[in-house]
Amino acid sequence: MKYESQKVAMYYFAGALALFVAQVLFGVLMGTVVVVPNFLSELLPFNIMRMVHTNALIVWLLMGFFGCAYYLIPEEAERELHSTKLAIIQFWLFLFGAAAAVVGYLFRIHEGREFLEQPLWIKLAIVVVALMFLYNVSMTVLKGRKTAITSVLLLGLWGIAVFFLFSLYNPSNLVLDKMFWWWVVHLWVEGVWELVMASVLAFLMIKMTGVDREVVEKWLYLIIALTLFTGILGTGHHYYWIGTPGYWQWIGSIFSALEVFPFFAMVIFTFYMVWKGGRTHPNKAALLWSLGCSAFAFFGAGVWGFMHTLAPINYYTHGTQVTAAHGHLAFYGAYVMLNIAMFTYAMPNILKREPYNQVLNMWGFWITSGGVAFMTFALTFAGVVQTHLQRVMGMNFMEVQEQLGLFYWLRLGAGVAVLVGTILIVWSLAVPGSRQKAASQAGLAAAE
Amino acid sequence: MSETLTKAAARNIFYGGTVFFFLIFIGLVAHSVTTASAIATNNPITPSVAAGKHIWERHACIDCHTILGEGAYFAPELGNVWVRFGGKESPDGARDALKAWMKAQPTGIAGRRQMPHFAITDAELDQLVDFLKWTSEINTQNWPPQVSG
Amino acid sequence: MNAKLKDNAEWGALSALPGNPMIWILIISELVVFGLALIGFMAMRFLKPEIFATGQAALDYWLGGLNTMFLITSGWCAARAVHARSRDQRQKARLWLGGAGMFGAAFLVVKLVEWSEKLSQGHDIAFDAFFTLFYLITGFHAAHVVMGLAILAIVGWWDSLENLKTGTAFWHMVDLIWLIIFPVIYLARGL
Amino acid sequence: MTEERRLFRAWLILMSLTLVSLLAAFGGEGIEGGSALSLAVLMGTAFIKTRQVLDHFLDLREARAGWRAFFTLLLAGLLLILLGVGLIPTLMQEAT
Repeated sequence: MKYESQKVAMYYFAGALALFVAQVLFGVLMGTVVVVPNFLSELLPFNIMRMVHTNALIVWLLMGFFGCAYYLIPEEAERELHSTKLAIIQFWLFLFGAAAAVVGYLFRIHEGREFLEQPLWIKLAIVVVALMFLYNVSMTVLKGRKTAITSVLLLGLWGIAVFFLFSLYNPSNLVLDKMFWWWVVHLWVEGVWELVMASVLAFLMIKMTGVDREVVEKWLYLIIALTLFTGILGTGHHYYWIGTPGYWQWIGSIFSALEVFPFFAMVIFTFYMVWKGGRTHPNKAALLWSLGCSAFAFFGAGVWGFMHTLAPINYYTHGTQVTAAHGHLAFYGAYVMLNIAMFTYAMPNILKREPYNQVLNMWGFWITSGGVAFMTFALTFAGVVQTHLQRVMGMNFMEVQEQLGLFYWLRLGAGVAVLVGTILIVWSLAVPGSRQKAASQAGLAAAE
Repeated sequence: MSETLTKAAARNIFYGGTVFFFLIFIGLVAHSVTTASAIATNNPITPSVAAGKHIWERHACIDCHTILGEGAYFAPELGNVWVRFGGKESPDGARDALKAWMKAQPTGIAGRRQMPHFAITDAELDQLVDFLKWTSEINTQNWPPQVSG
Repeated sequence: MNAKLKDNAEWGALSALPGNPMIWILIISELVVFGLALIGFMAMRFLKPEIFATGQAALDYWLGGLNTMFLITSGWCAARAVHARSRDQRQKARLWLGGAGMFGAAFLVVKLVEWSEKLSQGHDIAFDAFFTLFYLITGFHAAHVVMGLAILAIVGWWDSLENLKTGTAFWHMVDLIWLIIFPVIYLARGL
Repeated sequence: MTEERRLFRAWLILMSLTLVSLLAAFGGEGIEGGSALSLAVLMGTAFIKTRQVLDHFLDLREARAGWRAFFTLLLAGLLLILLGVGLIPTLMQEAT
């Protein structure tokens, strides 16, 4: 860490980690309801838990992105942040908005479009928060050194704000509603968020592998070009069955089949850089998360996405547990792991902790990743069985669900493992390590 | 050959290509918006349908159910629930059955997923049913493959 | 020179290709995209032979052939432009580039005439499986032609040899793809 | 051969092969329009034409053998798939 103002990132990291735990906790609760249906059904119905689970995820990922940006941008722009005070005010406002939304949900105050359940005033507050943030980081970049990483990151962050505006548009025509709902959801996660992901990964590669900036930045452009060239028209895979014209089946199938390539390029990029760099960075855990991020994103977003993206296949799998499997692995691999990689890299620097709980953090990595992977397999099997029984045989939805009990129990077990792993990760980042642990970690690293 | 410019060219290709694909996307979406709006001429969105959509949202139905395959996968697909309840053959019967079903929730049966009891008036229930009927008439390219949803 | 070589080598295997490595990524990607679409076209032609026979019979061989020749000639002009520029004949290069643009524009005019004729007969994109694919593939290609014309104009203005090479490479790709589209959609009929 | 002549020759080959493909599709002496042979001629001419563009307009002839082979495989693969799928109806007819 070179600049004092990078410290504001800590607020965001801490807020994000707290919400991360809440998100996983609610996930476990939902996993329990699925196998024990009467659990909490009066007090806290499933739909309320669901919106807490998904909204907490989105908010903590965004909060993490903000933190990443506040850490990364001063270092790239080679100057202090435009306004530290504004960044702190923005944090509290954002946290207040998120907390108000969650408390409101528990009292049934919400709107009703998936992921966009926030009441209107909170949506507007989010816009204000985003504008404060964009003003702050853009000013910093404009006054400082401009690099490919900062311009791509800014493009991604501005894109997040611009496409969020479509959440304010809710026509009575359900078809139009859905079309533009995807402008938020798809153009976020398979568009501008990937710009954030690629640029943060590029930053981490420069810092941890010591490979030349020139090389990294060329890769960055290659990856994001592939991302947007496939991802924008890849939106077509959401326009198959919602009342839009049939030609989207061709567009969606062809372009989203190619969405695997940017993720593949990211795997090649990170592994090649680490192999080429040769410099052994002391922060092994951050390196592990970075590599894990590209690998899990490739499987989750790339492979699991491809499995059901072709229109003739999606015709049968659309809206089954196959989608749930893909969603969990993709979000975890691409965005959860990206944030944790950055937190793991940045937090010891900010807190000036030379030895910290690296081993514990890596345990957290393996347990959480193992849990999510197992959950993905369980849900994939559930989805395949569901597709066959419900979409081919024409069995009734609830009857089919009863057949899937075993998979849902397995998923719950995996969810508990994820919760344990999450707590380990948070603990390892929040609690200082001891010299002894540092020594044993050195031994472990040597053994690897 | 001067290769020092390749990074600038790579950047230009990225920005140019992104604008290109985004313009194509906007063009196609604009075309789709006209077809989506045309749906409303054959199958008008009456005030009741619009109100029904609002009720659907107010109770966050999508966070358990799915509609046209999008939602929470916890409860049945409702895009075609009108058809599943026989609305095509006997609209009145389907309407009554749907309303009775919603009024009877939660069932409280042990081991069965529970739908909460929503305080919805009879008039609102009619509007909700109108919305579901309207939705069932969207041309979804024959999705879902089975009436079971 | 050494720095340049090193820079070039950093693209890995792609550095061994003539011209800008990113443009080659683009060429390969576009070949894959159009390749998938054309394979889809052939597969649908097998699944719905009557619809495709009627649809293809409604297309005009000669308009397609004429357009092919326009693009080929346009590509030749573009190659000559790069050749002239490499000998520092800037004005000559711009003339050749202008010629390439003219033939490209002629291609678009023919395309528009062809589409409007089809549309006036009621054959729009939703008409049947054949016309859906016909409009998607030729439309997406035509969008590339429009983009290509813009690129030719840009590199005509900022006319370094490097820019000219990259810009015309895009143009040749558009040409290349048409050379596969044309026989598949217009000529491969009657089987 | 000068650069200009090389480019001109490429143009000439492309133009002539376009005529050949039109004739093959139309049918005529020795070749029936719409036959398996005509489809093969169409894909064959397309292959030669795309190679001309790659080699002479895009200067692929200067690249390493590996890259040239890659593009040969890519194009030949694509055109062969197109030919194969295009011929299925004829093959099925002959089988029955």
